[in-house]
Amino acid sequence: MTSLLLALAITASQILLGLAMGCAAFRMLRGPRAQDRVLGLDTLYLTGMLLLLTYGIQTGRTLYFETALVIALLGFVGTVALGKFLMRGEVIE
Amino acid sequence: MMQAPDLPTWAAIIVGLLVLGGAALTLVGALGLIRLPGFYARVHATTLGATAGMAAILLGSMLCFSIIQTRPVVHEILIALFVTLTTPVTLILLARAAIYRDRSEKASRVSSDGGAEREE
Amino acid sequence: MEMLLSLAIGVLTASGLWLLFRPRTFQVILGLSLLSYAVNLFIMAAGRLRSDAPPIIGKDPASADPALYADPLPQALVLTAIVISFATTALLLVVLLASRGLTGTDHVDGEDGES
Amino acid sequence: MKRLVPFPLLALALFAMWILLTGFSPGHVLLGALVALIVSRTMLSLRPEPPRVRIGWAMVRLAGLVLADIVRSNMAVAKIILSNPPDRHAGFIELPTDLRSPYALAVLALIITATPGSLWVQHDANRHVILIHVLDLVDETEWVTQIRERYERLLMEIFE
Amino acid sequence: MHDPRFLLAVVALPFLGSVIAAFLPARSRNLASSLAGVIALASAAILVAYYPLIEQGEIVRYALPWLPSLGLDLTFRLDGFTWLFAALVLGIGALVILYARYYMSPEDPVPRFFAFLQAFMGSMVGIVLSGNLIQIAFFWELTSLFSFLLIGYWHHNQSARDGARMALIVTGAGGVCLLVGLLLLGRMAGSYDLDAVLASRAAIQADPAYLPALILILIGAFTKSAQFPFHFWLPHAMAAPTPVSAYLHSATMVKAGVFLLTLLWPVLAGTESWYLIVTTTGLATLLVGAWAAIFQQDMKGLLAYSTISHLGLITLLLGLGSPLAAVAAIFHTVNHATFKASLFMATGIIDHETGTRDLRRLSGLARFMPITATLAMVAAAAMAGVPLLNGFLSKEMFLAEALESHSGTIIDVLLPYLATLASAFSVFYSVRFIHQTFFGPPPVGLPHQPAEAPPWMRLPIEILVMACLLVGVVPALTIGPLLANAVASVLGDRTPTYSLAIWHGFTTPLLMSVIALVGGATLYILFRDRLNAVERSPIIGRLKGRRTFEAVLAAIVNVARGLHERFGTRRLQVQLRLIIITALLLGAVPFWRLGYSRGPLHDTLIDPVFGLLWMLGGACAVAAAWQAKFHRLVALVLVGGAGLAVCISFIWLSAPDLGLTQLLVEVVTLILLLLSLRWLPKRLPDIWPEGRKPPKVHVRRGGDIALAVAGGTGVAALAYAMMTRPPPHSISRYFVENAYSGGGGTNVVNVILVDFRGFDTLGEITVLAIVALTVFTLLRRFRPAPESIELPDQQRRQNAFDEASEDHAMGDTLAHYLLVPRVIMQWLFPVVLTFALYLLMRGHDLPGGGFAAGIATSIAFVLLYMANGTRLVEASLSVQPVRWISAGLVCAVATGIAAWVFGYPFLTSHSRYLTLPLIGDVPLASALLFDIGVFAVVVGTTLLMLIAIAHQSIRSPRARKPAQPATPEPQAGGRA
Amino acid sequence: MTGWLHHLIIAPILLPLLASALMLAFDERRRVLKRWLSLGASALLIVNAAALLWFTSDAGTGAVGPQVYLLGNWPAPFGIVLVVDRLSALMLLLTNVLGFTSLFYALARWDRSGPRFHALFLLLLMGVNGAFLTGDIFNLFVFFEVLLAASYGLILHGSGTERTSASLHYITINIAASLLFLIGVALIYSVTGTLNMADLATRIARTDPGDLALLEAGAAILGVAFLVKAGIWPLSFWLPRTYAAAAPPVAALFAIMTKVGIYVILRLSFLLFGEASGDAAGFANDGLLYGGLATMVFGVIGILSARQLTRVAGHYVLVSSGTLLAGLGIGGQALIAALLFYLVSSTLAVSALYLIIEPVERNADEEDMIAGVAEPVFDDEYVGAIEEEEDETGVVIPGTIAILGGGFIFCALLLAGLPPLSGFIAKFAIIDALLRAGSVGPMNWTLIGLIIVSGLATMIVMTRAGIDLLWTPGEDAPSRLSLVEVAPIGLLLAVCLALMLWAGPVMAYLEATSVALHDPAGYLAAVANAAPAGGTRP
Ligand code: NA
Ligand code: NA
Repeated sequence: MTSLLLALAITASQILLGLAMGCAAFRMLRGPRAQDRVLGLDTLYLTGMLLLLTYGIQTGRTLYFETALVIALLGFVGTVALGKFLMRGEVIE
Repeated sequence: MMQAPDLPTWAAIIVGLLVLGGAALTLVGALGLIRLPGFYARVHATTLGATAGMAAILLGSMLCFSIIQTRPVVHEILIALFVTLTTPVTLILLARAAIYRDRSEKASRVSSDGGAEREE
Repeated sequence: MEMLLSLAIGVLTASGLWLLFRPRTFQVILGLSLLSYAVNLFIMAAGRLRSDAPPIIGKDPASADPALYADPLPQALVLTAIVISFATTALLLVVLLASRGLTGTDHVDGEDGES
Repeated sequence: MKRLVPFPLLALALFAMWILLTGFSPGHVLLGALVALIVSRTMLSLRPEPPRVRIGWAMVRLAGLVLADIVRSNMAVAKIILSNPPDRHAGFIELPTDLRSPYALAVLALIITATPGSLWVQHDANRHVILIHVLDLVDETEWVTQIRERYERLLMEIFE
Repeated sequence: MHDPRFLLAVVALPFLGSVIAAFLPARSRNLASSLAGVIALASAAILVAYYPLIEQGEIVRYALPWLPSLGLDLTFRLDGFTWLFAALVLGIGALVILYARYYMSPEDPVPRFFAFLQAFMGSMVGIVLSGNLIQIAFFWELTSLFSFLLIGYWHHNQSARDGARMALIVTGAGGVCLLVGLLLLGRMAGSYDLDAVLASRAAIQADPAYLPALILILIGAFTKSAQFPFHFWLPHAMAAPTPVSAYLHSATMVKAGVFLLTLLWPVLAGTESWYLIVTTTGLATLLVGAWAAIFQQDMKGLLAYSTISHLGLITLLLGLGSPLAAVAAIFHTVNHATFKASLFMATGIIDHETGTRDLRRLSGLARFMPITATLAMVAAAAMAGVPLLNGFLSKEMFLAEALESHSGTIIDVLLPYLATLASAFSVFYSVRFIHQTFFGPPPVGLPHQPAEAPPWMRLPIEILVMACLLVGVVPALTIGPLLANAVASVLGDRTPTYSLAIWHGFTTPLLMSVIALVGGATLYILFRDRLNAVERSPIIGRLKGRRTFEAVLAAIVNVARGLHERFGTRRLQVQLRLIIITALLLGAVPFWRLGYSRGPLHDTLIDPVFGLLWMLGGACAVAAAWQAKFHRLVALVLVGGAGLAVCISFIWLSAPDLGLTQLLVEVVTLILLLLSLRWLPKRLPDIWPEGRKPPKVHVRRGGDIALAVAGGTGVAALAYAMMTRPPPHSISRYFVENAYSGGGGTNVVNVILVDFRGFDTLGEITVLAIVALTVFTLLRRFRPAPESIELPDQQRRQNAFDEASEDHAMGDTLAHYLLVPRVIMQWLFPVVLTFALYLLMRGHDLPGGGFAAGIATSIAFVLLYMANGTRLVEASLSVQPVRWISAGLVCAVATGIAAWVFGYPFLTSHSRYLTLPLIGDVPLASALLFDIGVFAVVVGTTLLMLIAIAHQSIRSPRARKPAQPATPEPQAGGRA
Repeated sequence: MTGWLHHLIIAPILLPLLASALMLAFDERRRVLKRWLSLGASALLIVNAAALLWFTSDAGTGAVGPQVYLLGNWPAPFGIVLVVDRLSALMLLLTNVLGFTSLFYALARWDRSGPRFHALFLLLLMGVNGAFLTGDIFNLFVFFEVLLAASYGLILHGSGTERTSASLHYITINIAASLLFLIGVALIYSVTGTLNMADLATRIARTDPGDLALLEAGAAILGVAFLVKAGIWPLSFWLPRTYAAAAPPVAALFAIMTKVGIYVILRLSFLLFGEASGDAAGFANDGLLYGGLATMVFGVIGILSARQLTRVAGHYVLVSSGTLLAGLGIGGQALIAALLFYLVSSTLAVSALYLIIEPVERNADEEDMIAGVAEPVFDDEYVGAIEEEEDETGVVIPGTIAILGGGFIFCALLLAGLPPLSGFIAKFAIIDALLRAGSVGPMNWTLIGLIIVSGLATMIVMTRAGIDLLWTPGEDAPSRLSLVEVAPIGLLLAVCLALMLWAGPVMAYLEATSVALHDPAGYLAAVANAAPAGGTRP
């Protein structure tokens, strides 16, 4: 019973996170300006990471932790590059 | 896919609430991405998921795995740390770029008799 | 799930193909990226869908039961494919840049015709 | 010791990270120490500005303050998003600062940005002014004094 | 001589001589010519030594195994006929060599000439002595080749080049037809061996493939023997030095065709198709050649057309199919060789001594060169068929045969008249040849003062003319036995009785001869003055053979170019569409034949999150496709969205390793693409105003959409069909079962990558290394497009702002921008490195591994580069990516090779646990070492590529300097 | 092959890999060292390939038949295996002869026109050797990628606009083909559950009829990937252009590249879809036949319309591929043997041609040499030498031109299938086999006709080109020609001459190869019975 409750809670939160990703994707698709889209992508990554964490809880496995960690530690590099490109016109000067 | 680890009831409730709460907060932040007008307002919205939302889910995860593995599992701290360290970097870089582009766009609007500017 | 994943592969393929047929080199590169996503998922599909059965076994012999795990072989193949497609994409990109520098256009044929 | 471990805090952090990642075992303590030592030395060649950090209560107080602020502003911003009040008006504020250490500035930036509702945009090193964007700007001076009072003082204590 | 092995020497000696001559110094003409002469005589001597055997009717055979499984042995075969022919080839060859020694200019680098001449001689003897059909074709093509070289010997002359080319193309093409014909013939006979073929007349003539084979063989023979309508190449071959003409157009080359027809006469002749084709062709050639010869102004041209005519005569005789005609053909072949060779040589002397061969300019030479004149007159008389000369005898035989009835067709009726007419023509041009050259007033305005040729140069002519005379006067004593041998070996038991007497009484043939002689002479007297004004032959002058030849070639090329345009393309898009269409069609064929069906398994329940994920993933992909043209950055971001969906899908589908790796690759790829974006042209708005695209564009885009949708649907259908089928009994079961026990790792995917299929990984890192090297190489010479050399717009504005505002120094905007991020990014560098090491270490047991670790490491470096800029980073850090690559590859290979020491194959892994005090069991797997190699290669390659691209930004200011305006492209080593 | 000799099987892959990895450790200043290293490795590769050929032929003592190398000591269907049999040994020898000659030639100057030439060159050899050796379809993909990656690098070697543009097409097309390759492999794996070729052969025979369509679709899509490499029409427009753009020694080595595609089709079609598989095989054969004929036609058209010799060579590559594919489509033991002879001969010929084109053109006056046979030369009937003042004294041909001319003529003869080099035997053997079939069908006749037409077209164009380039008097003194350039051409032609002289033994080897291809039992048994070293794994 508790297991089912927890399962429901996790599934519900996954759907919430999925919707959050949808919102981020909406911003990516909609723009209107490049920085909005980049912000959308950054949010998408972050939310995706949270989704992976809930998946880890759901399955009871720590296997997915490193993937989440990769997003946390390195996911921002892409956004940084995009931001720098917008600001300076090139990524590495 | 409906499954979940077997946890004691109290833990299950706490974990469930934490995760659900975190997800809800994140969704609110993401909604801000849709609802809030203007880029500078939207930037703030993201922080919800990156702070409290994430924290709640990480706490849930820590609790869950600590119980499953019957030992303290705290490596989620790393995620919190990294996200806290990195999110500002991206936001700072983006916000500054946005300001620059606002300015230059304004400047070119004035100079080029209002010709429609393309996005990039 | 099977239908969903098939559709996903199909959408990625179609988008990738459309870009592959475009005349600008950058479009072609993005098309190839999308296509390689599709192909990687396709290879995964060749091992059939398994959720929550990552092929990480335990150290005791009993855990080495193939029925418990998703097929690991397609995963290994996809890893190899990811690496190779990363490499070739990078190369194509640089050739694109060089071609653009030499011909002055980013048209795939090195001459600006109609798109 | 200084020559062997030029960045002791970093080495410690890396070691802690290793242990967090791998779990505690004698082998990993040894390996983690080794990794932390070697990797932390790579910073030598980058020649960063030498960090000066005073470890003490100030750090704990700062952490507590920040955590509380984050929780509070989370609620505030969530409310704004859900209700989207029409009278809300956002804006930039300029904040003169006495902080000079880049590390202190970085931590301030982290704090301001991590707190929903405020965003560090840039620091003008010539004028020593920080540009901040605020989501719900009611009173500019209040913001300025709050940040200076709550964070800047503690940061000065820790870093300078 | 009884040893058949020396037959090989007969063929081989000339080739040997050819090789030697090729290496002689350019000026050694005495040595080259004497060597060639000696060799020709030596070959001839061996031949003579076989005569006793031949006289007894024996066939000398010598076979060397060559390609036994295809029934092709190197077989040499000598019988009466081939003996006679080979003797002719070698004998006249020796005389031509002697003649050429004096004919060729002292400045001429003759060793090359003699090399070609001897090789040609060898090839010709090779044809004659071949005992195998394929071998005949082999030497046949060689004669085409060497005649090409001989005709083109004076290749600085346009006419020589063109003549040579035409000869080669016509005879070479014929040769290919001949090869197929002979192959068919061999198939009908069941063997390529000549004796076997000659013995299967009945089988061959009954075979349905007889006619195609016959036609193909005849094409070969007719092109070689310059039969109408292929005759046009021969006159152009007169651009060759005269000794070559004397040789090629008397005893060899053109005779190869009639030789082959004679050789195969026993099996091919006697059918209606043979009769019709060969007789008609021969007759036409006989008349056309004779007619054209009359109107030539060039002595060699006259002789060339005369050769055509005589070859037509021989062909006609062979076509008649009667044994007696065959005898006449063989006899005339020999006779023609002797008088034609001497006439060519005489012409050569005249040309040599006077500097011209123009009949209109020559006159009265008899008084300047009486001996040559006499010799030429005798030879020309033989050509005209004057009694007491050899030409008369064979022509009488021909006329006699012309009177016979062979087929009951109109040809039988017409033949006597046409034969007489042709003979009259022959007399006509012979008389003209002699009269205009040697008689009349002394010549005026010749390039040289005519004089008698040196005696050694005349000697070959004297010998040949002597032969004409002797055969003409005492045929039975001279040619008689030789001819008898030849006839017997060709005709076998069908050998007819014939008489070589000079006088057969007053017969119809004699009457025809007389009519021809008188008529020909009369015609000359009537028309001699008008002939000199003729530019080209009347009637047949309109049959512009060579012009047709060139026109046909030109038409072929033009058609080919048209077709090439039509059926080929240089455009990439078209090629890609074709590949996809082909794959779609071929992939659909099995389903079209066998039907498409999903498998028996039910769909598993859809996870709503997965559904949401792919709604947005799919939307990102489609939107990226839509945006890529005008909004590159947007498309890039959108592709990133789709990529994230893929990563999460991997996790959902139980592939944590893939999720991890794909994420890392996503980051690096994004940076790579961003790095390149700076060098792409600014996007210009669509060239067509919105909604005004020409319909063609709409159609093409519609087609592309249709094709893309079809491809997507096809792949989706395949994927669905796969996934709904129960999995087969896969080899991967073994991997799961043995990953830990045999491979020492619990992450099965990683054990597959570094152990079970470590070889794949070795190849994969090699690919990485190659690509990195290529990228690096390419970028060393990278030249950005002119408009990209400028700093990006943003930087220019920011610099301008820095310059303008008082409280800003140059670069402050950037410094302020990066102040905080730089601190954080810098200190994250060691953190990411640590994380990478962690990934590397745990890969064997848990998701991670060398590749992921390597990518993570390079991302760490990229972080530094972004934060600090290239100059600053490289001032402090020295990364040598190529060394990393090298070390990594060596490490991986060495790990694999280490297994050899223990007697195991490459890449055999070894894993065990080392128990250390305090620490406990430490896993030591050779696979880890291998993975470290992978790690090093990945770090090296990724860094090399990223840094190489990033460096362009520093390099371009150098290119920006005004000192270097648009420099021409530095194409070192290119074909410039 | 036992003991240490056994490792000879993997040496064609490891040797170039190690040599190039070591070379990377040295920078560009150590050119001499690199040259010796690569030349030495390349020479060793020939010796190695010859040894493998010896061991797999009847000539080898003891170990007759396919030899198997179990990588990682894992038993056959599970680990990756290398298999060397007659066919792969032959291809290896051919590859490495081309490798050696091209490399030698490159020493004249080409290896200096860009960095890392030797490493890339050896890695290309590694890729090709691996493709010929591997007995695993995914490993085949990996080696395809290795050879493709190296070929990308080599085409770009020397840089320049044309090379860059051509390689952009080449790379894109090959990436697309590689994606198809992966789809094909995935489909085959999804049905059979294996990647080992021999194991596939046995499993395909037991395939559930319901899965057959999927399997065949996989094979068909895989086939498209190979056909792109083999250069079938209409998937091969990139080929002549790419080869023409490449530096001569690179193009000379590329002569083997289409043959890799052909080899794989040959190998897999006989192994997986031999006589037993009925309809599907027939369908595929028809496809190969018609595709091959179309390719030949296109190649001939291309040869006739070429304006540069490199284009002639490129289209000749297509003709050669087309001949092989069409021949494969018709099939038959004798024909396959003949085709293999043709494969060897035409590959050597094309390679030699690519090497000789550059020095020949270097001596020509104009850049765009072949005026084309289109322009008529004669205006009218023969007028003889009367009206033109012609110089009837031969000119001394400079040694350079003489050597080039000789080499050029030999190349032309080889390509046109004329004696005295191996091209003639090849043509003879193919036509002989086509005619020897029980009933000679119209397709046999078409193929014969096209073989003849292609030979003629080659002869016509090469004659014109040779005359224009070598015989037409030029004003400039001929440029220098180094021994380094001449020797490899001579070596290639000598090999062709040797093929002619020893056609008997060569053909015997090829016939045995063909027999073994038609009855793959030996191959299957060798793979199935290959035992790991030391009984069980350590
Ligand atoms: Na982040
Ligand atoms: Na904030």
